[in-house]
Amino acid sequence: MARLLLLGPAREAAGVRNDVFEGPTMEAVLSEAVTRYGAKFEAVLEVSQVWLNGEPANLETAVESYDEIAVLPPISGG
Amino acid sequence: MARLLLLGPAREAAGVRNDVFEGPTMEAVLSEAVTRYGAKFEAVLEVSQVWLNGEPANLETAVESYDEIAVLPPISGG
Amino acid sequence: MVGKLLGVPGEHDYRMRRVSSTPTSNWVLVTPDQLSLESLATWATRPNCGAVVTFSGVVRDHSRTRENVIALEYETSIEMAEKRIHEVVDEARVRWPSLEAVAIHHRVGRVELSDATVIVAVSSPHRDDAFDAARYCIDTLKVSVPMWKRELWEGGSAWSDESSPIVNARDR
Amino acid sequence: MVGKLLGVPGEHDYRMRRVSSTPTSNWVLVTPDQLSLESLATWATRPNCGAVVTFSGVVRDHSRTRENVIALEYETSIEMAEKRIHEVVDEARVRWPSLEAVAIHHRVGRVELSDATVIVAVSSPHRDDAFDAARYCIDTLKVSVPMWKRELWEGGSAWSDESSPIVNARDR
Repeated sequence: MARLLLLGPAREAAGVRNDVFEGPTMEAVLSEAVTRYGAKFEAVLEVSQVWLNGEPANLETAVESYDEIAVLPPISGG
Repeated sequence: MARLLLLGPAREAAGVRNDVFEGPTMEAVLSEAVTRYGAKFEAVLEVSQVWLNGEPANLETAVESYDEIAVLPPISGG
Repeated sequence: MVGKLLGVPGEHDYRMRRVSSTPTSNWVLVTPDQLSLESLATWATRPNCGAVVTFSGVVRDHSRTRENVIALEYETSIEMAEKRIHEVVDEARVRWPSLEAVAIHHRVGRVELSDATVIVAVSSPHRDDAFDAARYCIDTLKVSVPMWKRELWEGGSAWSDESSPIVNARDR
Repeated sequence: MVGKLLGVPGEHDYRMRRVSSTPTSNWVLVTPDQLSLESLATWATRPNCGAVVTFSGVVRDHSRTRENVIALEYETSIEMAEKRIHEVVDEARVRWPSLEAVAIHHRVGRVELSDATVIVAVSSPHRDDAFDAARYCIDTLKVSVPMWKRELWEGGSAWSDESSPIVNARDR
């Protein structure tokens, strides 16, 4: 299983900060996440970036066990 | 009498920080100062600016009693 | 845990770098505790450096869209944020090789009015480099470090709308 | 005594300005006592300001022409120097009207290695203005405020040769 890390507005929309998913691709994980969390999460996801193990990823990126996927809405630090 | 304020390298070359002079002009005061303090002071004066009561002055500026003349060598603050 | 593998906290980094022939040092921290400007600036002051520049971001009583802000609340992954702040510092050192010490501390959790949310402290023999690097660090942190800010007011709160898509430090 | 007539120390200035409808404030000090970055930065932090930038000039162990510097010694007329620093602050406020608090403290007399010789602290709602104004203040202080620096080393001392003719703040 891969771990999904949901931060800020993505965490709020999903209702959880951590979850686990099967691959095999980023697209599969994210569409399963939309099914699981609903429309509010989908709206946040649309403006977010996704990372795999700390590096930018896209929908085709393969997802394996122990990978960490992060959903990063637009940031507001500082 | 006008007061002469000698600062930094000008103070060191003259050997005094404060002195008093008669006018009637900046030129008269400064040439009397060169006579009084000697060649080392003259060398510092050549690269210095002079102020009268906190404002830049030149050799023609009139000097009256209670005026303050300052000799300002190149600065090195900060 | 990607951060554990790729990121190291500042103190560890500091010790590692001390053994090199040209000792430089980074101090990166994301913490729920109050920040101390004096600590960062004192730590950054080195006998071969004439200039120390600091930037403090503080909680102000208004934002672009709201008055009467009473506090901010930051959410992040601490290890992910520290790793990205290290990338900001590394890139600053590439751009300004004269930099000596670079410290960046950022709060998480709730931060009260007038308290510092982030402090950058940079030392260099030359003040131009210290100013430029400090500015680069805070400008780049704001667009490259995963961090989300809620504005709190009496009776409510909302995510800040002063947000931007995350980019990499070297793309700034 | 020109300085007594034209210049006022920072605390007095602060109290005077506090009664105005848009409270801003200057804190200018030339002193033989140790400087405190924390004091200046805390004083400059205001609830309506998101950014505080500080610059500290510290005694370093070398100059352009000399190694093994152990201390610096500054000579000035305190009242004349404070008056000219006030002119730097006034000109900064003309150029960056968003500035909130501006504090500039400068040491006179002997200053030991790694101690601060000068500290500038500036607050503003906007960090760009705070950075630009802090930089203007230190750059302009160095060429407009009457102040002479001796470098001290074991067994000797000499005037710094990093000097420049005095100019006015608004000509920078």
